[in-house]
Amino acid sequence: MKSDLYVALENRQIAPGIMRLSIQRSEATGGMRELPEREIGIKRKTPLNFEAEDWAYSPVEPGQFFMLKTRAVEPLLPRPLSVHEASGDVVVFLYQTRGAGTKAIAALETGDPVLATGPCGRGFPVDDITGRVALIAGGIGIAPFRYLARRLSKSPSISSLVLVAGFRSMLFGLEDIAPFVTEIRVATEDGSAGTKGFVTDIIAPAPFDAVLACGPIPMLKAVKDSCKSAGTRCLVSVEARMACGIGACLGCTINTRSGNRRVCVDGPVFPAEEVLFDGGE
Amino acid sequence: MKSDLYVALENRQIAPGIMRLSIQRSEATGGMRELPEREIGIKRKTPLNFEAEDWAYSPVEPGQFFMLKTRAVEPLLPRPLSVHEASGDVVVFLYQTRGAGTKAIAALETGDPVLATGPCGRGFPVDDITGRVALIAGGIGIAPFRYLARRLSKSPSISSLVLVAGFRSMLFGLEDIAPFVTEIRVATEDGSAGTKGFVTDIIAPAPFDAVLACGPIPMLKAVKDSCKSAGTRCLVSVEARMACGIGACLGCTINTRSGNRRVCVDGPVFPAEEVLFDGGE
Amino acid sequence: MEENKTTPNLVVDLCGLSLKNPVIAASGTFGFGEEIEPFYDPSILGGFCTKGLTRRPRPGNSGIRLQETRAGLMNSIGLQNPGIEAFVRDILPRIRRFGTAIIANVGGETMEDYVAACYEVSKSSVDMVELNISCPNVKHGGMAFGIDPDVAAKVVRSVKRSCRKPLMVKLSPNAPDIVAVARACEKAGADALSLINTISGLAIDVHARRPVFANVTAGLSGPAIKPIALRMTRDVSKAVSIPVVGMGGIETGEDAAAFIMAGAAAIQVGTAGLVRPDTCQRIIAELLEFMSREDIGSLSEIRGII
Amino acid sequence: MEENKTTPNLVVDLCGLSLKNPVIAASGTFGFGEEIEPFYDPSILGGFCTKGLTRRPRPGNSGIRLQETRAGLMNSIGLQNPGIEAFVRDILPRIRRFGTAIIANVGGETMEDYVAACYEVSKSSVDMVELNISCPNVKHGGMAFGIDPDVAAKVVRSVKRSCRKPLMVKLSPNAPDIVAVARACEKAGADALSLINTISGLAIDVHARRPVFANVTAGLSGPAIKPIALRMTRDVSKAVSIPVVGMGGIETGEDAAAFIMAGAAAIQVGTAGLVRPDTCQRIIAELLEFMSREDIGSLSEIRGII
Ligand SMILES: Cc1cc2nc3c(=O)[nH]c(=O)nc-3n(C[C@H](O)[C@H](O)[C@H](O)COP(=O)(O)OP(=O)(O)OC[C@H]3O[C@@H](n4cnc5c(N)ncnc54)[C@H](O)[C@@H]3O)c2cc1C
Ligand SMILES: Cc1cc2nc3c(=O)[nH]c(=O)nc-3n(C[C@H](O)[C@H](O)[C@H](O)COP(=O)(O)OP(=O)(O)OC[C@H]3O[C@@H](n4cnc5c(N)ncnc54)[C@H](O)[C@@H]3O)c2cc1C
Ligand SMILES: Cc1cc2nc3c(=O)[nH]c(=O)nc-3n(C[C@H](O)[C@H](O)[C@H](O)COP(=O)(O)O)c2cc1C
Ligand SMILES: Cc1cc2nc3c(=O)[nH]c(=O)nc-3n(C[C@H](O)[C@H](O)[C@H](O)COP(=O)(O)O)c2cc1C
Ligand code: FES
Ligand code: FES
Repeated sequence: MKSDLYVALENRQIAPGIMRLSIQRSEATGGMRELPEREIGIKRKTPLNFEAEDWAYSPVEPGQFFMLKTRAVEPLLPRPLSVHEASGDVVVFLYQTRGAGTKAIAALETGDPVLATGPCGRGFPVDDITGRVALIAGGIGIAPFRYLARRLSKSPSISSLVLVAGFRSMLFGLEDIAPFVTEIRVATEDGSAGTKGFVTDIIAPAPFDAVLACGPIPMLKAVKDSCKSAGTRCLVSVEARMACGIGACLGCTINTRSGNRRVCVDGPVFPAEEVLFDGGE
Repeated sequence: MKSDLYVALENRQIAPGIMRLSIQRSEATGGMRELPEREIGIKRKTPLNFEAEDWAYSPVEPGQFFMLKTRAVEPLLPRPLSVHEASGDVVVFLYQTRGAGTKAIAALETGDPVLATGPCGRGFPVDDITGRVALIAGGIGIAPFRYLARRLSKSPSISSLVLVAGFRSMLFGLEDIAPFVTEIRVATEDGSAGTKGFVTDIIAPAPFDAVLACGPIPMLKAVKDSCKSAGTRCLVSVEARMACGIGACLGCTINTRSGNRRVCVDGPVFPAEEVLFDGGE
Repeated sequence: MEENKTTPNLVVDLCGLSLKNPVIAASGTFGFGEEIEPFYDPSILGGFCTKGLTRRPRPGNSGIRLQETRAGLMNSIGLQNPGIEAFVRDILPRIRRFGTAIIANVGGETMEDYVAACYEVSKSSVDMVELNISCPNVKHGGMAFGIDPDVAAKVVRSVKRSCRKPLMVKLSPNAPDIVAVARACEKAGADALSLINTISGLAIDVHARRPVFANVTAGLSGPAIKPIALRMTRDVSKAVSIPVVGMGGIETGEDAAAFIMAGAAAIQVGTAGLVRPDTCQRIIAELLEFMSREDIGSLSEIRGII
Repeated sequence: MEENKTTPNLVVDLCGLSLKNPVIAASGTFGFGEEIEPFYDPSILGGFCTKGLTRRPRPGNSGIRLQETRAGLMNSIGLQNPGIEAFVRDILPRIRRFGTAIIANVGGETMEDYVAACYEVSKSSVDMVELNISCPNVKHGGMAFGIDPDVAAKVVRSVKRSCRKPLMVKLSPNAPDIVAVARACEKAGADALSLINTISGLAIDVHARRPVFANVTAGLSGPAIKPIALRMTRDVSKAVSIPVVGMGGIETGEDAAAFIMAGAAAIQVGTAGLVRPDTCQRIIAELLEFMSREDIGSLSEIRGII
């Protein structure tokens, strides 16, 4: 985990309100500490070839995240974004523009500097996941699943990998994951694509050895419950408001069976049965 | 005076720390009230032909200014910049990057929206200036003199127009004014160009019917004093910290013979003998 | 969605004075209202407060008067104004035509000043008097009256005796106990309260190694103080039964809604109006839009719910 | 220009404790110091304050704990901590190696809590105790002790009797009269004072129509409050003769210099360190650079000059 200056390579809208940002940590910026006032002279687009290698600077676990801060003075705090891809000296994020922080990130242009701290937290324990695996994504919760699916697809102990993705209406991010999974199932709330309904309508956990989920709390809760009934192992990636992202402020705690845990260092990925949604059970 | 959305046409460094910004008020933006989140779709560069006409929207007096605010949330307040040129639907500013506000302005790129309120204040009374005229500029105080010189050069009642410009070291802005004046005299503090010393070393007010000055307070004070001794009419453009720029907050007052005056509406141009530098005399 | 919603009702009754809407331009940031005319018709406002008026003309403070801070503005204007007499004689007749409530903000240095000034201005056609016992930028008087509940009560009681218009008392966030001052003012006869005035702060020019302001301290306003202002607005609203006008850092229609939810009858907009002249106009539009979107028919549905 | 300037001297004596420099990481924003190790060597710091410790472990507050505001951060952590015993047994041995002053920040709900907790932690190898009588996020206790000068004096006197390390008392900006509390703490035996803790504020979620925080109010910190913190630091420094440690919104070396000019012996950095992990490191470098540029040989040349 480091805090360093990166350069925005590409920041592109891929669906309404959904953007993909690639940032590069290079020799030219690795040593810099301050956000320069105007752009850094790096405009080359590194060809994004993710098949080849892992991130060059330290091992990255799928589900880990970076804290990103742009030159904008407001908002004050950096924002956590999950690693969508990481390869060579490039990290890619898939994000939804919601409030002030993600809007500032959405305004990044090629060559703009970005301060990034990471990789933060604990991700999915790739080496420890085996057999028939289902990935369940709700909305922008699909962000970490591209890198997760790529890493899992290389694991000899995985026998099948199903992506189950739910959206309000518009689909996104699926084509990036398709090469690495054996099956994709889709649900939309308005029925405009796939099955009309929620992800939980199109997957039963019983046939799987592990279910890995990322999405809004009500979805995680439903997935947890159905995995419990089915006796299927379930890991969830949880969101919380963060200030520091490194475990120093205790702003991001959630209630778990073993007491308060910091999402930013003890998570964001937790065994589902550990997490006490709604503060208790 | 209006508050409207403009588009940055060009924002270029013309000397170290000195920038020139042109903004355009066009049909496409004239009706908009809000700063959009991303750039407006106007990238055309209007050819800047200032010989032809005046500003299209209302008469602009040389020495008047606009309050400029970019999309940046910080700093909170807009910044006053004098009209360097105004013609057609374009206004041009010449400015020095000092603190947070001018840095935010310096970061504007072609197509970026700018909120501008103006033209504000009272400028130089062009129709009321006659005979042999000297323009005295200290540093970035040269900004309003391009438009002033162009306007004065058209006046039949002006017999000669001398520009006297002082700089710390680097010269700037002179070539834009040259076509409109009969003579240019330069002083630099380090002697790197023109006479080594201050503007007051290279001009004696006596031969002039009017002296128009813009620059730092100590210079204005010296010019005022020498004009007084010589009995030459003297007008000065004064700077003050501003919040509103429209006369509502009383933040920009200076002490004058007729009591407190607001620089933003009663000035920035005042008869020199009116202004009580140092609060009293 | 249902489309035949009626336009939300923004009308506010402020102790007998009916305002078109709850958006009032704050004292000291709106001149005497004339400066806004190039930008919008002032008649759209719920009302506006004049620059602080005193019995005699005041030149205000010398030296630097403004300093920007992160998300805030510090000011040390020092109640520069032409005095009540000139206001009533020269200015009021010109601004009466605006067709919006005119609230005369009154400052003072002594008890007698306050009483005389309020009496004088209340005889004119102003709609309301806002008693500023909270200006941190005047040496003798001003804020001193707003710090101690007993002193505040005394000045309010004295003023109230001869004031011919509804009296709104503007409270200081620098009071040790703003709620106690609020209660004392209510008991002493205040018709309404407004808060907060600026918070006392310090700015240092580290290069010059001296305070930025000649008075050393100055008053902090703007978005930076909004959470504090909102907390105090709620505390005071819960403690009194007269209307409370909230302010401090309001920039948007949703900010205005938050103050109303915290108990404010109406709100004032200061610093944000300096940033952009058309701010109050925008806030009114945003508040309407917020209410329509959230299906709120009138302000009383959300007032004081927090 | 002269080139053979010596490096400015940043060493600070804080009631007998010698700090390498005046930059201390503030309580609650620096964990127990271990979180910073990936970013820089904590030994560069003047010192750091631990997360607020209490006699018994506390889970802290439930619900939302953070809310950003303009240039500020509101928090309602509620003194989540493992308790003094676990701190001394499990954590302190690990962090002792950092080679910088460790200041144990201690909270409590009752007088007995404070006394026992301070005694307990002061027997360990910590360098100093910071008595937090100013936490606005705990229902019973905490801030209540920092509001009234007499109550503050009583807790300080009691704690002081058995506390074996220098005692720094952390003051609340929510006290009606922070100077009176400061004087009372000095008289009661405090070795140093630190200020300010967070300012009580309110945030409302207007869409949900409820307060953001379960406790309704929460503590505001960050650049937004800097002018207020600076004013209070000066007021308190002028009123007492024990060292004062200033904080509130410090982001840069020049901010640190401003607090020192306002009278602070040393400064603490909270929120800005959350924004970027390397903030304290940068502030030390900037302070050195500022002093070199302005030809200031040691902090005593500028301390309290405002
Ligand atoms: C570990 C982690 C990984 C994340 N990965 C991604 C990702 O890959 N892609 C992506 O689009 N988003 C991701 N998020 C969420 C992203 O950080 C939030 O969108 C962001 O914090 C909200 O910031 P904002 O500036 O857009 O909105 P704000 O203006 O801060 O807030 C907008 C709204 O979002 C709510 N909110 C604020 N912070 C959070 C939060 N942390 N979680 C949930 N709601 C919040 C607020 O209540 C508010 O109503 C992640 C969050 C976490 C904790
Ligand atoms: C009527 C008017 C016309 C102006 N025209 C021009 C112009 O054409 N070109 C140009 O480059 N500048 C012009 N200025 C000055 C310009 O507005 C200042 O550079 C600017 O206000 C400082 O803002 P900043 O954001 O760069 O610095 P800030 O961060 O605000 O401050 C940097 C430093 O400048 C000082 N300062 C702040 N405001 C002012 C001010 N209004 N005047 C003087 N010092 C100030 C502060 O004390 C601070 O030390 C004009 C000012 C006025 C009042
Ligand atoms: C430049 C300026 C001048 C002010 N003058 C006065 C005044 O004369 N009388 C008064 O009661 N309040 C005065 N105020 C305080 C405001 O009316 C308001 O209470 C305060 O600024 C908080 O609101 P805001 O954050 O929206 O600005 C002044 C504020 C500013 C910024
Ligand atoms: C998340 C957070 C947690 C805090 N926890 C504590 C605490 O446990 N004890 C304490 O004395 N102060 C605590 N504080 C207050 C800070 O130490 C500091 O007094 C305050 O934030 C002002 O400084 P700043 O503006 O630099 O953050 C906390 C502040 C924050 C932001
Ligand atoms: S965000 Fe600070 S501890 Fe997790
Ligand atoms: S800047 Fe507000 S009155 Fe001049």
